[in-house]
Amino acid sequence: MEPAILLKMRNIRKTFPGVVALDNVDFTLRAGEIHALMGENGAGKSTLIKVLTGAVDFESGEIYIGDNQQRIVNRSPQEAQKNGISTVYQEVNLCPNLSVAENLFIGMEPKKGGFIDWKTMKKRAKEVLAGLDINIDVSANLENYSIAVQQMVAIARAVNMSAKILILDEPTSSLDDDEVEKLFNLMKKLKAGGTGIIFVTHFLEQVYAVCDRITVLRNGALVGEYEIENLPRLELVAKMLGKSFDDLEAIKRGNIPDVSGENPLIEAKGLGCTGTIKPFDLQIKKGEVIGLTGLLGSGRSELARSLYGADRADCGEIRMKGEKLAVKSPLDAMKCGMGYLPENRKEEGIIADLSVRENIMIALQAKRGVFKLLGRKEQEEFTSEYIKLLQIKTASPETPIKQLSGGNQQKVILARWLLTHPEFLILDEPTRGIDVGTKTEIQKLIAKLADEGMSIMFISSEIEEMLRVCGRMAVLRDRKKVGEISGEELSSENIMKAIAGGAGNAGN
Amino acid sequence: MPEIKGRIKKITSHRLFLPLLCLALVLLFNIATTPDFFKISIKNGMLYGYTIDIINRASELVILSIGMTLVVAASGGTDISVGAVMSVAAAICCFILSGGEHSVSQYQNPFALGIILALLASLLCGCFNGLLVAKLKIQPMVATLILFTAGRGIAQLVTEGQITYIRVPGYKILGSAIPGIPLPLPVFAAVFVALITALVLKKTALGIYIQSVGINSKASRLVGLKSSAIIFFTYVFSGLCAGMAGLIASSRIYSADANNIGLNMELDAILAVALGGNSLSGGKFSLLGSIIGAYTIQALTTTLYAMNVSADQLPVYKAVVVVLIVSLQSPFAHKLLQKLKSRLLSGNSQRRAA
Amino acid sequence: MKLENFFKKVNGQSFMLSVTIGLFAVMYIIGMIVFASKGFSNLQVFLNLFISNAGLIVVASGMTVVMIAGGIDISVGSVVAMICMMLASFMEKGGISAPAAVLICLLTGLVFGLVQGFLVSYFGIQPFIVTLAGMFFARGMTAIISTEMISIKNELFLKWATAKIYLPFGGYVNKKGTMIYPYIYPSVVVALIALVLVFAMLKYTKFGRSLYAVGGNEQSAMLMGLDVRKVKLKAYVLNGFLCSLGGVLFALNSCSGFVEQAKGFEMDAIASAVIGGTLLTGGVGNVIGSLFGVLIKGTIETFITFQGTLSSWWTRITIAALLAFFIVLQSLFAKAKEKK
Amino acid sequence: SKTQESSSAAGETTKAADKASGDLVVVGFSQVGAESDWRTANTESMKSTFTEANGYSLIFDDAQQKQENQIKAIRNFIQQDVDYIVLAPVTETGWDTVLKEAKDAGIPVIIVDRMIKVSDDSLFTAWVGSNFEKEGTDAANWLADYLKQKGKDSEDVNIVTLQGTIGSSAQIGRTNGFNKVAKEHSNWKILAQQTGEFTQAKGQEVMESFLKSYPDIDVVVAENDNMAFGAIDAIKAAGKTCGPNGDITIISFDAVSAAFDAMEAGDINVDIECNPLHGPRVAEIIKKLEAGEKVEKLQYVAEGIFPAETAAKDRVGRAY
Ligand SMILES: Nc1ncnc2c1ncn2[C@@H]1O[C@H](COP(=O)(O)OP(=O)(O)OP(=O)(O)O)[C@@H](O)[C@H]1O
Ligand SMILES: Nc1ncnc2c1ncn2[C@@H]1O[C@H](COP(=O)(O)OP(=O)(O)OP(=O)(O)O)[C@@H](O)[C@H]1O
Ligand SMILES: [Mg+2]
Ligand SMILES: [Mg+2]
Repeated sequence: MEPAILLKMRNIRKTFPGVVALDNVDFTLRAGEIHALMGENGAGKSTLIKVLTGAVDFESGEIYIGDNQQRIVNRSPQEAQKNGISTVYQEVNLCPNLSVAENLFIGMEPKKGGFIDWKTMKKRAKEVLAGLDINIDVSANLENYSIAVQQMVAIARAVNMSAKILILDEPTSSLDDDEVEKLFNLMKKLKAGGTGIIFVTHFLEQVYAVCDRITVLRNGALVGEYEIENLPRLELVAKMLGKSFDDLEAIKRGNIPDVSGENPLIEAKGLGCTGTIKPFDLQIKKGEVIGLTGLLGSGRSELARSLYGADRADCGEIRMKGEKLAVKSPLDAMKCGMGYLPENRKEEGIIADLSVRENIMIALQAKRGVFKLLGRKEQEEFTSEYIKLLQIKTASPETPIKQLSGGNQQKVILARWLLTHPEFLILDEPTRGIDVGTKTEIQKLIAKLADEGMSIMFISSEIEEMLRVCGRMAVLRDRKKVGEISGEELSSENIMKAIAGGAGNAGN
Repeated sequence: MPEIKGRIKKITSHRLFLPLLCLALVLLFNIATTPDFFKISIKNGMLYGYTIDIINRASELVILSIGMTLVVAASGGTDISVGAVMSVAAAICCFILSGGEHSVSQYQNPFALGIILALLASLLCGCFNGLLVAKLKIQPMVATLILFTAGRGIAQLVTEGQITYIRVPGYKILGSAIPGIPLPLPVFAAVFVALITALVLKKTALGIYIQSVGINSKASRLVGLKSSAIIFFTYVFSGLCAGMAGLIASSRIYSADANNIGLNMELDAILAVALGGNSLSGGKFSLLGSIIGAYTIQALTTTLYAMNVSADQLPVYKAVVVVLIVSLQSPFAHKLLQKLKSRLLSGNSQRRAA
Repeated sequence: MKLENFFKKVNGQSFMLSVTIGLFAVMYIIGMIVFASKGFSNLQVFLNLFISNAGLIVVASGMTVVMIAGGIDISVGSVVAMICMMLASFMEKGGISAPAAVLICLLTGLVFGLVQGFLVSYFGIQPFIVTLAGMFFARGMTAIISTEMISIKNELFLKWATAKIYLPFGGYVNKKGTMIYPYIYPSVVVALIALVLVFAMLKYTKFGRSLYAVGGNEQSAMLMGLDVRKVKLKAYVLNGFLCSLGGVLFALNSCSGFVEQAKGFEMDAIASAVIGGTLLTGGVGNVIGSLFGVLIKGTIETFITFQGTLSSWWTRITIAALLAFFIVLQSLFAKAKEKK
Repeated sequence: SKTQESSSAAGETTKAADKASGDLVVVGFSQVGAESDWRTANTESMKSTFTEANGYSLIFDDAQQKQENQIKAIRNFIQQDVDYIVLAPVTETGWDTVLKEAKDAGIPVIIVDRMIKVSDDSLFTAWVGSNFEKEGTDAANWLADYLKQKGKDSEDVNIVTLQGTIGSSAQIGRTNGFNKVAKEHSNWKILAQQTGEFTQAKGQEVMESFLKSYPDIDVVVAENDNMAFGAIDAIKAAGKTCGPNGDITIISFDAVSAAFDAMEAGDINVDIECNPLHGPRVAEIIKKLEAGEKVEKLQYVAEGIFPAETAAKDRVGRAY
C-alpha cells in the first residue's frame, strides 16, 4: 500500500532582492519516510524549509498538509508547530542564555497548577537527552556547551515535540560519527513510528545510510524526486551539479611531498592554556598539511586557537623559522603570517551586516593597518576574483553576507584568509556545511596551496577528508595531544585506534 | 520612461532618502503655518531668518551626534555623558580664562590655554568612559552614567557653583560671528568637524573597523582588529566632540553655566542618530544621516517656537512628530511602502498591456 | 578549594546576584561603623530605604522586565509624573474618589504601555526612541493637565499615605524623649507584593521564560516557535502597569503632582536594574537583583545625608564615585568568574 | 498683615530638648541644589550663619533639585536626631507624610524660600521667604507706572514673557502675578509666553524666535536675570536696542550682581529682587524657639524693586 502523504508543497516561489531562491518548487513527504533534500550551497534547501515553517513568507504556491490534504499557510514557526511540523534549522537556533532544560521545553513547559514545574522539567530534560546518550547538567546555561552539544539539544527539542513531520537542516555538520550514529538510530525509530523526516545534509554517505527518497534542487529549481535505489551516488552528484563529476576518490593528493628533513616553519614548545588545552609540542613544516584529529571536545579547536593567539597561551613558546614569537593577540599572529578560519561561522566568522566585499577585505585591511585603506577598485578586483575562484553564489559583491546561504558564507570567510596570503593557515572545519562539489574544490585548493609552500593545519570531523590531504596527523584526547601519525601509518583504522586510545571513555 | 522610474527607485531606496524626506516635511510644514519662515534678510551684516537660526542652533547637536554615531556604531550602546562633558569643558575653559574669578572683562590666562585644557579635559572624560566600556566591558549606558552623574558636579566644583562670565568680546566670537562673514561661526565649526570626520572615515579604514567591531566583535578580533582599542577610540572621540560643543555653547553665553550647558543634549544626540536611520544596536552607520537627524530636531524645535506652541504642550508635539518620523522609517512602513510600490508598478504595466 | 567549588557550582547569573547582595551587605556594615554615633544602625534607617523607594522598587521591576526582553523604557520618570499629576488633579479638581482615581491611573499606565509596546513590537521601532517620545509625551501631558502644583488633600488617600504600620520591636527613645518604634507604610507592603509577583511570574510562567528567550536571541526565539512580537508587547504592557503602580506609590510618598516631578527617575530605575545584574542587551536579569540595586542606590544617598557637609557638587561627585566603585568592582568579579 | 500665630506645640517640645552633642544646636538643612547663583548665595548664607562658632552644628543635604531626595533627607535627619529641620523645598506640595514623621519625632521644621502647601498648618513652625506672586505684581505695577510716566498708558503695549522652567514655583508665581495685573490693562497685549527654562542660552534662543514672529515687541518680561541676559544678546543681534534708552523695555527678576552691571550699562530697565540671605532670619527664629518664645509663623524677607536709574546707588553694600 502506498504510504499516506503527510505534506505536499506545490509551485513554491520565493525571491529575495536580486535572487530567485525558489522557482516553482514541488515537494512531497510521505509518512514513515526519511526524505533527503539535496543541492549545492545556495540551491534553496534552507529557504524551502523556512517557507514551509513560516520563518519567511513566500510569493506564490500552495502547501497541503495531513491526511485530508488541507491547504495551509504557516505564518510563523509557532503556527507550523501547531500544524505538527517541528524543525531544526541550519544554524543552531536556541537561546544560549537559558538552561539546557528550558531550551528543550520552552513554549511547552510542563506545568503544575498553572506554574512551570521546574522539577519535572529538569527530570524530563535529563530523560530526553539520555535518549541521545548525552549526560550533561541540564540546569546549566546552554552557552556553556560546545556547538555539538547545542546541536544535539536542538535535535532533542525537535524530536521531543513528537510532531508528525520532523525537519533537520544539516544537523550533522557539527557532529562526530558517534553522535551521528545516535541520531540515525533515533531517526529510524521515529520513522518506524510513522513520522516523516526531511533531512538536509551534504554528506552523501549519510544520505545513503538512512534515506528513502531524495529530492534534488539546483539553483532554486526542482531537478526531481528519486527513490534512493534508483539514484546511485555519482548520478546524484551529477544531478546536483548539473554536470557529470569525477569521483571523489580521485582527489587523493597524488604525492604528498616529504618534508621531514626541513627545518620547521612553526614550532610550539610546551604551549598550553589552563582550562582549555594542556601543554603540547608541535612542529609544522613548510608546505605541510597537518591534520588534527580527536573526538568531539578533545580540544582540537583549542589547540589551534592557542597557536593563533585567539586564546592567550599561558605557558610555553612558539617559534617561527626558529625565531621566538610573541603572539598575544590574533593580530600578532597575522603579522607573523598566520591565518585562522574559526569553526563557529555564525559567531566568530561572518560579520553579518557587512557586504561580501567587506567581509573578504577585512582581514587584509586589518593586517595593513588603519591608515592604509585598500583602494576601492583593488577591493572590487580581488572580490570578483575570489567570487569566481570559489564559485561564491551571491547576488552581488555588495550583498550583505548574512543573505548568503550557509555554505557560501563559509566560502567568503575562506576567501578572506586566502587574500592575506598567509604562510600558515589554520582551517577549523572549513568544509562544514559545504556541498560535495565545493568540498572537493576546497580539498584541491588546500593541496595546491600546500604545493605552493603554504603550511596548513586542517581540522575536520571527517577522517576520510583529512586522509586525502594531510601528510601527518596529530591526535588529541581529553584536551591533550597524545601522539602523531604520519606516512604509511596514516589510515582510518589507525586513526580510530589512536583516538580511542587506551580508555574507551573519551566521549563523555 | 523606464529610466526615470529606475532613477526614482534608486533615489527612494537610498539610505538617506527617508531622513531627508522627514527633514523636508518638517520644513515644508512651515510654509503653511509661518509664511515667512524661509525669508532671509540681512541685518547687521548677518544673514537673518528662521532657517539661519536652525542651522546655527543645531551646530552643537551636530557635533555631538557625530561623536555619538561612532560610539553607537562601535559599541552598540550610547554615551549619555556628553551633555555633562560639555559642561565640564565649558567650566574648565572659563575657569582658566577667568583665573578663578566669577566675572572678568579681561583674560587672566591666554585664550589658547583655556581652549586646549578644556579639550584635554573632555578627552580625559572620553578616556574614562572608553576605559570602562572597552577594557572593563561595562555596558555603555551604565559606564557613562557615572560621568553623567559626576560631570556637572565636577563642573560646579571648578566654578564653585557660580556662573563664571568671561566678558571679553573675543570670547563671544566662537558662538556668534566674525565680522564680515554673514553666517554664524558655529555653523562653520559643525561643518568643519563633520568634514574632518568624514574625511578620516573615507581615507582610512576606520569606518569599516568601527562597523565590523560593532556588528561582531568576536569575529573582528579574530581577523586582527583590536576591538577594545577601536571602541576606546570612539569614546575618546565622542568626549572630544562634546568638549567642542561645550566650548561653542559656552561662547554663546560667554560664560560657564555648569547646571545648564548641554542639559538633556545627550537625548537629542541619540535621537539624531536614530532619526538618521541608524540602528542603536550598532554596526552599519551613516554619518550624514545623523547630521540630517540633528538638523531635523532643531528644525522641529524652531518650528514649534515659530508657531508659538505653548511651552507646556511643546513636548507633546515633539513626541508626536518623533513617532511619526520614526514610524515612517520603520520596517513596518517599509513593507507597506514596498507593497504599495509593487502594486503601483504592476498596475502601470497592466495599463500599458491594455 | 571550597571557593573553587562554589565558583564552579553557581552559574553566571546567580553568581552576580550573590556578588551584588554581598557588596550591599558590606557597604551597609561599613555605614554602620562609620556613622555609628549618628544612628545609622537604627532599624528605621534601613526601613526608610524601602519607604522612600517603594515606587522605585516597582518601577525598577517593570524596567527589569522590559530589559530582560531586550528593550528599555526611558519614559518611566515622565509617566510617574503624569500619574501623580492625574491622581492629584482627579482627586482635588475632578472630585473623583481615591480608589477610582487610582484605578483610572493604573489603566492609563496599561494603555500607555500598550501603545509603546505596539510601536516597538509591531512597528519595529527602536525601543529607546519610542520611549523617548513617550517621555516627551508624558511630561507634556503632565504640564497640560496642570502647570500648577497640586497638593493631594483627599482624606482617604492621605490616610493610605500616612497609615504607619509599626513593627513590634527595635524601638528607641530619641533626644526629645519620644519612644519611636520602627514602622513602614502600606506602600512598602504593596511594593514588596508586586516584586514577589513579578519574581514568580518571571520564574514560573511561560510568559516569564519567553521574555528571557526573546531577550537572549530574538531570531532563535522566533524559530523556536515563540510569538516574539506578542511577548514584547506584553512586556511593555506589564511595564506600563507596574510603572503606573509605581507612580501611585510615588504619589503616596509625595502627596502632590507637579511638572518637574520624578525627573531623572528613569536613570535611577535603569541603574538599579543594571546594578542588580540585568543586562541592557537582554536575556539576563532578575527583579531581586533590581531590588538590591535600589537599596544600594538608597544606601549611597543615605551615606551622603549622614555625612552632612557636602556641597552640591561634592554630592554628585561622591554619588558617582561610589557608583563607579560599585560598578567596577562588579565587573572585576564578573571577569574573575569568566576566567575560572 | 498676614497670619501671625505662633506654634505653641513646637515651642513646648524644644524646652524638653537636652543638648547631647555638647552645647551645639543640631540643625539639618535640606537645600534644593545649586542650580543658580541665587541658590549658591542662599546656601552660603545658611552655612555662614550656622557655624560651630555661633553654637550650631549644621547637617547639610543637597537634593539635586529632586523632591524625593529631600523627603529622604528629612527622614535621615529624623534618624540623626537633629534639633531643628530647615527645609528649602523644591516644591510647594507633597510634604504631608514626611513632615508628619518629623512632628511625631518632635522636631520643629522651619521652611525657607518657597512656601509649602500642607493640609495641616501645624506641620511646620515657621516660614521665611519670598513671595513670587508679589514679585510678579510688583513688576507689572512698575510697568504701569513707567508707562504712565512716559505718557504711553493708553497706547498698545506688546509684551512677551520668557518664563522660567514650567511648574517651578518661581515661574508660577511670577507669571500669575504679572498676568493678573496685565489683565487690568486692556492696552497690554501679551503676545507670547514661552519658557526659557531659566537659562541664558534658552532665553536667547526663544527671544530670537520671538523677534522674528513679532517685529514690534515693546516689553520683555524675563523671569530671571539669566534669561534677560540671553534676551539682550538676541535683541542686539537683531539690530534692535533695549533698556531705558532703547526700543524694548526689559523687566527682570532676581537682581544678581551681574544684573546690576547690565542696568548700569543701560540694558535692563528694572529688576525685582529676590533675596537669598535667609540664614540670619532662621537663626533668629531658632534662638527664640530655644528660649521658648513664640515666633511669627510667616515671615517675608524684604525685597526691593531696582530701576536702572538708581541701580548704581542701590547696589552698594549688597552681598551677592
Ligand atoms: N535573507 C535572505 N536575503 C536575501 N537572500 C537570501 C536570504 N536567504 C537566502 N538567500 C538566498 O537564497 C538562496 C538560497 O539560499 P538557501 O539558504 O536556501 O541555500 P541552501 O540550499 O540552504 O544552501 P547551503 O547548503 O549553503 O545551506 C541563496 O542564493 C541565498 O543567497
Ligand atoms: N558531549 C559532551 N558533553 C559535555 N561536554 C562537552 C561535550 N562535547 C564537548 N564538550 C565540551 O565543549 C568543549 C569544547 O569542545 P569543542 O567542540 O570546541 O572541541 P574540539 O576538539 O574543537 O571539537 P570540534 O572541533 O569537533 O567541535 C570541550 O572542552 C568540552 O568541555
Ligand atoms: Mg542551508
Ligand atoms: Mg572544534
